Amino acid sequence: MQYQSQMVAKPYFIAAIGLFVAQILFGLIMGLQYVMGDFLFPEIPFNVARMVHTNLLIVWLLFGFMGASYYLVPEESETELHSPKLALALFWIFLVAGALTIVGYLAVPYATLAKITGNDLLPTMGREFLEQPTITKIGIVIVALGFLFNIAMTVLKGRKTTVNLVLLIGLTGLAVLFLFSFYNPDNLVLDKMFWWWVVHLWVEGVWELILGSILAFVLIKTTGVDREVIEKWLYVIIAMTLITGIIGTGHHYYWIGTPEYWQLLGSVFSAMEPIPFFMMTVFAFNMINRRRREHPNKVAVLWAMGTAVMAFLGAGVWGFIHTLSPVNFYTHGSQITAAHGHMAFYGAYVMIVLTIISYAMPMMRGRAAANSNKSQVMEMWSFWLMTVSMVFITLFLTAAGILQVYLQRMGGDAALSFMVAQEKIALFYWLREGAGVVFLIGLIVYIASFFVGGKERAETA
Amino acid sequence: MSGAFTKSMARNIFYGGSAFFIFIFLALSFDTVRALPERDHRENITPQVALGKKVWEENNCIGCHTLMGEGAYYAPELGNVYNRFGNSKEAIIGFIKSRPVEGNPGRRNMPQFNLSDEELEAVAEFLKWTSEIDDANWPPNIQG
Amino acid sequence: MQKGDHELLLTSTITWLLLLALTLVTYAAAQLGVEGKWLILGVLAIALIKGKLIIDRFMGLRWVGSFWRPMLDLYLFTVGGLIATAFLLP
Amino acid sequence: MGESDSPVLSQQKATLSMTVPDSNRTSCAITTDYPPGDVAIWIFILAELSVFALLFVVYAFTRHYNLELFDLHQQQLDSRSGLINTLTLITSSYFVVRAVAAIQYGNARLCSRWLWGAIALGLLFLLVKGVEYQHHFSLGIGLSTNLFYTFYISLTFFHFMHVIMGMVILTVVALKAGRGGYCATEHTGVETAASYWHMVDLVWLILFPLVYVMR
Repeated sequence: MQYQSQMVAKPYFIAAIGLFVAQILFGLIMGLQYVMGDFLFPEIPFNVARMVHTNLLIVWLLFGFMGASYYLVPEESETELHSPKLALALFWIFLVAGALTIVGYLAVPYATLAKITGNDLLPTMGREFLEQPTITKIGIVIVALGFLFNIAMTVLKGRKTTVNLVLLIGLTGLAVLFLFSFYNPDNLVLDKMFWWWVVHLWVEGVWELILGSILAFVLIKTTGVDREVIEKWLYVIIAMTLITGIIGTGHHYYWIGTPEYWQLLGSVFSAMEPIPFFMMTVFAFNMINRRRREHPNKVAVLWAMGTAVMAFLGAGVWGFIHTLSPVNFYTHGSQITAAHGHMAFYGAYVMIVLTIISYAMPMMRGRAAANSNKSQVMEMWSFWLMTVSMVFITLFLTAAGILQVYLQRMGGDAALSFMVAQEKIALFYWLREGAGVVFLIGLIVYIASFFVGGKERAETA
Repeated sequence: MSGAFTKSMARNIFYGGSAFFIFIFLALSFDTVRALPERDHRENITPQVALGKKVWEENNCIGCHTLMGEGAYYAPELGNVYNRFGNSKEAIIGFIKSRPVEGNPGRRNMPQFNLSDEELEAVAEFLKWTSEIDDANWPPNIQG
Repeated sequence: MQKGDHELLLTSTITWLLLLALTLVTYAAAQLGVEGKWLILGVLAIALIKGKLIIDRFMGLRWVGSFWRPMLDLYLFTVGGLIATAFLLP
Repeated sequence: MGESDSPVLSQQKATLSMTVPDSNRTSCAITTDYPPGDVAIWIFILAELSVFALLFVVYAFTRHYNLELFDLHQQQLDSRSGLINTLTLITSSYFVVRAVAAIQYGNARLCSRWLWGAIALGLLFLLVKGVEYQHHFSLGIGLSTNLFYTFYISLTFFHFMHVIMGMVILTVVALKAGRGGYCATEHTGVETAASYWHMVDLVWLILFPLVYVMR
C-alpha cells in the first residue's frame, strides 16, 4: 500500500461484508417463506424480508464500490486522498442512515414508516428496490455527492489514468441516474418507464463501468501486463457495454404500456448485451495468461477470473435466455427473472467487490502483498462454495421458472392459477433453500479466512 | 497504415459511441413519452386512482406481487387482477379486507393492512385503471 | 504516381462504375415490378455481390488474410442466407 | 504503389515491425493480418454490423408472417429516392477511396478535397432522406403506425444516424488532413474514417433492396 489515505477503504470493506451476511440471512428467511408460507408471519412478512434482502445488497455493494474507489484512486492518481476525514465522516453517516432504514423496515409496518418519514411531502417510496424513505434517498444523494467530490478532487490533483477516469464516469453516472428515483408520477406507465432509468441504467450501464475499472486495476496489479494494453481493452469493453446496454433498456419496455416498437429495438440491442461480458471474460483470461509475474495473492486472481466467468454466465447467458420479446412474453415476471437476477448480481457485482477486498485487505492489514497460504486456501474454499451454490440456486430457480411458465401461462384453459402452480414447484424451492444454506456456509468460511494463518507468511511475498 | 490498435482510438469510440447511443435513446424516449397518452388512458387517472397508487406504494405491495410483471414473484400478478376477479372492484376490496391478522397456518399469507374504506376503494380503482393500460396483451392468459 | 498506382485507381473506378450499374439493375427490377421468388433472390444476390465489392475493393480487405475478411464474408453470407430463407419460406 | 514505386515509403515501413508494406495492396499474393485503419474501429464496425444484421433478419422473418401489410406499405415508399441515395452513397464511398489513395502518396490537400466531396454527398443523402421522412411525417406516420413502419423507420433512422456519425468522423479527418495532419507514412486516421464510412455504405446496400425492392 503506497498511500496512507487508502486505509479509509478498510471500514467500508468491513461494513460491506457485515451487511452481506445480513443480506444472506434474510435471503434464507425468504427462501423458507417460499415453502413454509407462515414462517415468521406476521412479524416479518415476505415483502419486508425481500426489501431488506435487496436493499442490503444495494447498500453493501455501494459500500464496496466506495471502498474500492478510496483504495484504488489514490494509488492510480499517485497522491493522497483529497480528504480522508470526509471519507470517514461519510462512512458513518451512510452506515447509520442505512442501519436506521433497515431497523425502520423491521420495527414498524411500512405504511407507518412512510408516515413518520413524511412520504406525503414527496412520495418516492414503495417501488421495487427504491423502497427507502425519501429522507434516506436524500441522504444517499448527499453521501454520493460528498464521495464524488472527494474522489474527483483526488483525480484532478493527481495522475489521470484510464482506470480512474472510467471509474469516475461510472460513479458520476450512478449518482446522476439515482436522481430519477425522486420522479414518481401518478401515471404508473411513466413511473415504470423512468424507474428503469435508475435500475437498468445502473446495473446494465454505469455499474459495468465501475466493474470494468476495478477489474482492470486488479489485473494491472496482479499480472504486471502493460497498463496500455489493459486500458485499451477496458475502453473497448465499456464502449460495447454502453452501445448495447443503453438502447437495451428497451427489453424492459415490452409489457408496461410503452409502445410496441420497443419489442424490436429492445430485443435486438439486448441480444447483443452478452458481447461485452464475453469480451471481458476473454480479456481477463488473456491478461492472466500473459502475466509477467506470479502475484502471491492467488486468491485475488481467482476472484477476478471468477468475476469474468460468472458475470458472463449470469448477466450474459441468463439474461439472453429471456431477453427476446417473444420469449419474454411468457417468462416475464417469473422465477426465470429471479434466477437471472441472482447469478447476475453475484457474478458481476458481488464478485468484483470480493475481488478488490481480497486484493486490498491483506495490504491494509499489514500482511504484505498477500495472506498466508493457509488463509488463501480457506478463502478459495469459500470461493468455490459460494460460487457453486450460486450456480445451483440459479439452476433450481430456472427449473422452477420453466415449470411455472409451463403450468401457469401455457396450456390454454387448463392453465393453473399462480398459487397452485407455486405448490407444484415447491420441490425446487426446497432445493434452492438447500443451496442457499451452502452459500451461507461459504460466506462463513470466507469470513473465517480473515482470522486464520495471521502469523504465517505467504509462501512468496 | 496497417496494424494499429491504439488506446486513443478505443477512447474515441467509447465517447463517440456512447454519446451516439445516448442521443438515440433520448430521441426514442421522447417519442415514447409522446405516444403514451394513447396507451395509458391518462384521462382516467382520477384523484382516486392517484390515491390508490399511493396506497399501493405505502404498503409495499410490490414486495410480494408483480404489477405488469414487475415486482416480487411471491404472490400473484395484479396488473390483470381486476379481470381475473370478474371485473369486480368489490371482489378486490373483499379479498384485501378479509386477510386474517395471524395468517393461515402453513400457507403464504397476505398481511391485514387495516385500510380505510376510502383507501380500499382507491386501491381497487387503481388496479382497475392499471388493467386497462395497453400493455401489448400481456400477460399471456388470465392467470397472470 | 506510376504504373501500379494507376492500376489501383483504375480498379477502384471500375468498381465504382460496376456498383452504379448493379444499383440501376436493381432499380429497374423494382420498376418493372419483378415478381417471383427467384427473381427477388436475384436482387438479393446482386446486393451481396455489391457488398462483396465494397468489402474487398473499397474497404481494402482483399489483401487482409486472417479474421477480418473471413468475418465480413461470413457476415454477408449469413445475412444473405437468412434473408433468402425468410423469402423462400412457403 | 509497389515498393519500387515509393522507395521512401517502403523504407520507413521496413522499420516498423508491426506493419506490412503497402506493396501488398497491389496484385502480389502476400496477405496481411491487419485491416486498414485502427483495429478498434473494426471491433466497432463488427458490432454495428451485427445490430444491422439482427434488424435485417428480423425484418425478413416478420415480413414473412405479415406479407400483405409489408407489401402494401412497401409500395408506398418512393423507390426513386432510394435509388438516388444508393448512387449517392456509393459515389461518396468511392470519393473516400480516392482520398485514402491521395494520402498514401502524401497529397494531403487532394485527400482533404476528396473527403469534403464525400461529406457533401453525405449531406445530399440526408437531404433526400429528410424529404422522404417529411413526406411520411406529414401523413402522420410514425414508429407506432404499424409493424411495417416500425421496421422501416427503425432501420432507416438508425442508418440515417450512422450517416451523420460517419460525416462527423469524416469532417474531423478532413479538417486534420487540410491542416496537414497526415502524411504518406502516417495516415491511420484517414483509413479508420474510411473503413467506417464504407460500413455505412455496405449497410445501405443491403437495406435498399430489402426494404425498397424485395417483395
